[in-house]
Amino acid sequence: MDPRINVVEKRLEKIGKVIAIAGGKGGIGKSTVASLLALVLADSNQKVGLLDLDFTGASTHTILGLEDFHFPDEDEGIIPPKLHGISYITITNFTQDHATPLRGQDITNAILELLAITRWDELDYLIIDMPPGINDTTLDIIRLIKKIEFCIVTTPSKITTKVVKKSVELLQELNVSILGVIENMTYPTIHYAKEAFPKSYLGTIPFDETYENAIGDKEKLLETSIANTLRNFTVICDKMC
Amino acid sequence: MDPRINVVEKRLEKIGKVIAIAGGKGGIGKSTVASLLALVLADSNQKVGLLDLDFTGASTHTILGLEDFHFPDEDEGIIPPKLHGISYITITNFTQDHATPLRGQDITNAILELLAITRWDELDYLIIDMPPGINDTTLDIIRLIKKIEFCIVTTPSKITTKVVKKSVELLQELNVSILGVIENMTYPTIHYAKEAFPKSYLGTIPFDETYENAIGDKEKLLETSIANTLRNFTVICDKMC
Amino acid sequence: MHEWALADAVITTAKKVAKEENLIKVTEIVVKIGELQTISREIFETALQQVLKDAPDLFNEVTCKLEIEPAGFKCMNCGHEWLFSDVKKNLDDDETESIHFIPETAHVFLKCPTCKSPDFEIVKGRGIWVDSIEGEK
Amino acid sequence: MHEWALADAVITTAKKVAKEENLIKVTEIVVKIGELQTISREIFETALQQVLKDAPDLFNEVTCKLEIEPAGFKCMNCGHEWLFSDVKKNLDDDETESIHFIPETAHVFLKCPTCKSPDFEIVKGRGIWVDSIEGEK
Ligand SMILES: Nc1ncnc2c1ncn2[C@@H]1O[C@H](COP(=O)(O)OP(=O)(O)O)[C@@H](O)[C@H]1O
Ligand SMILES: Nc1ncnc2c1ncn2[C@@H]1O[C@H](COP(=O)(O)OP(=O)(O)O)[C@@H](O)[C@H]1O
Ligand SMILES: [Mg+2]
Ligand SMILES: [Mg+2]
Ligand SMILES: [Mg+2]
Ligand SMILES: [Mg+2]
Ligand code: NI
Ligand code: NI
Ligand SMILES: [Zn+2]
Ligand SMILES: [Zn+2]
Repeated sequence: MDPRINVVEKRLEKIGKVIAIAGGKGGIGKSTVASLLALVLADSNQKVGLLDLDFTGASTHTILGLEDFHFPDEDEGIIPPKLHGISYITITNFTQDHATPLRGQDITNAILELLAITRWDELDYLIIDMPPGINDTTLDIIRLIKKIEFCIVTTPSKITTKVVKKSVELLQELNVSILGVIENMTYPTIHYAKEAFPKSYLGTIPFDETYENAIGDKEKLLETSIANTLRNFTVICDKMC
Repeated sequence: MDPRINVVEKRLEKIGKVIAIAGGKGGIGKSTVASLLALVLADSNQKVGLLDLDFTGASTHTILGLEDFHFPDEDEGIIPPKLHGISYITITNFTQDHATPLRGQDITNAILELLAITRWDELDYLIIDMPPGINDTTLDIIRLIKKIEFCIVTTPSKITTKVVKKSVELLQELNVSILGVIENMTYPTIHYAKEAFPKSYLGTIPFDETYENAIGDKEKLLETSIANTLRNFTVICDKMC
Repeated sequence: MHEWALADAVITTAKKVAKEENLIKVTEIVVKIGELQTISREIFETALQQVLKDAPDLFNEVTCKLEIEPAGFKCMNCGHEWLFSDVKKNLDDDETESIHFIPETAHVFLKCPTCKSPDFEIVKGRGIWVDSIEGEK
Repeated sequence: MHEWALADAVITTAKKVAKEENLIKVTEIVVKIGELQTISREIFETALQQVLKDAPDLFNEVTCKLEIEPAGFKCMNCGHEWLFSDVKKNLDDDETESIHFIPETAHVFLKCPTCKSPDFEIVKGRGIWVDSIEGEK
């Protein structure tokens, strides 16, 4: 018997909302939304955790500007290190940001291990940055975290819309709670999400040319129009504002 | 014993070059480059195959405008249906483009099955569209197709550059042949690839605003600057021109 | 008929084993046919005979034993176990044909009868499997 | 010491089993400690005793048996099999510590000794595993 499965719910019991930032497609801004949402929440004095589950494509440490990788402190488990006020777990603290080639079964095991040993303690929000695809990570999160809610990201592209629509349909079939769909990197002229996801459409995040230069810098990130738009998505962050 | 493994090399023996379009990161243009490279090669009278191995994020059928999903013909295996002159295998022909939630082990099995039963026959190039990440698909392709060569796509973004760099380092450690690195969706001002990948940098593909409207339309796709740039990458397509 | 390609894989495997183990004669090949892939015993028998026509002499006296293995699933989400035979009547012809080509498409067309999850394991009876190869040295 | 969290998982699992099987007393828990995670028997024993202090009465007379399971790997690329004990001397302290927290980071720090691939299976001895739970009804 794998003892870890039985302790996952207990480790998350003091957390208000557990939100997976997903979409099924890569490069749509999941890590951007996850990181900036966590920053914006912390900046609004919410207790927020960030769990980066994109092990091979880990990006939140780059966005948030984590440069020194070190092991978390231990006390009846591991205590998430704080970064910009966020309780933050990324596999890069264990791999020193080396390439991490894992098969599905390894990913399942690593997720279970992290969920079993991490002591998040009390949080208003735990934000989970998801990898692209509908894969072991997606299936495990649905199976292991019964209170999970999905926030879906999409972009104004025919390719993205088709892929994201399929993921959303699957989540709906599985009765997984969907907080809403955000259309990211919109230009003034092209939009698809409002029509493709009429029931769950939340709004748009503009393409922000200043973002590239803000990456790694907390203050600049909080000034991007991405962060400012996220502050207004009260459907996701219902305790905010 | 799994009999399929022993027949993979035999099924690919009449193929000149087998090229995986990869990068480790999502949304960088892998499917775009794979589809347009296949189109450009077919348009230059090369015998070309396209194998879409991004099962949950399949996109090449959208780009190439495949609308009717039907089973391939059978003759001592399956015969890849032709689309715009390309011998084309996509899982959407089997799933009717439904959501395809597969764990790593299922992906391995589906890849093995496709490689064991598909009769590509004689080809100059087989282009493989890879999913994001360093995962079961990547590891299986390296393990099963000894003559595989990787063409790496990246974008002018700090996040992408870090992730892609890690994949490239892993491939190099594994002595997998890398044809080169293409920087896609470049703007006139930002570039990282030339510096990040000094030895294997091939060139840039500009961000093309006409692409979104060309998706699904062969003639328009062939007129994009993406297609025109790919025509000039003779390192990849050494028999072309 | 795409079964030929799988039969070819079986004989190619037997050739490899014969070489590795220095067999001068292959006498018996036992093949499991997973129920999920709905490959008929007759069709696969025919395919094997076709492939064997072009096989080297060491296969002249081989007997191929085919055994159908029932397919079974276990849900990763709720732990429920069930058999393919209980649910296959719910599949239409196209869905069965998809699974015939690529058994993993079962995750697209089948769900756990208890919790409706597509996240199940194919515990047994997936597809073609070589159980044993016997011969003389 | 993060072992407490894993010990807590073991006792939580025993509680669950006791409830499901209507045990009034848990008498024995056998835990396998996978060598790969380099958890010391003494530390895990201490962690279990700490967790048991707050456990309900049905654990009053429980004995916890800890068995170290050697870790072994099999290469997916070339088929080579090897033991962790043969290669662990090549790891530095930080690498061992990473694997201590998340055994899958072995794929970052270890390679197949034959073909240098990181694509290997952890066949046995990964981490903490509950082998059996015994009690009285
Ligand atoms: N609103 C935005 N404005 C400008 N660039 C963005 C925006 N959102 C994402 N990006 C860029 O798009 C790329 C993909 O974003 P990322 O958050 O890594 O997506 P994912 O996690 O879905 O792969 C990155 O290069 C990032 O810098
Ligand atoms: N050169 C380009 N010009 C304009 N848009 C592009 C270009 N390359 C890719 N895109 C767009 O970027 C997104 C990601 O491309 P895609 O080929 O699906 O990437 P991947 O296969 O790596 O996920 C799509 O919306 C696509 O339309
Ligand atoms: Mg990401
Ligand atoms: Mg793609
Ligand atoms: Mg049908
Ligand atoms: Mg070190
Ligand atoms: Ni058939
Ligand atoms: Ni420890
Ligand atoms: Zn179920
Ligand atoms: Zn090896």
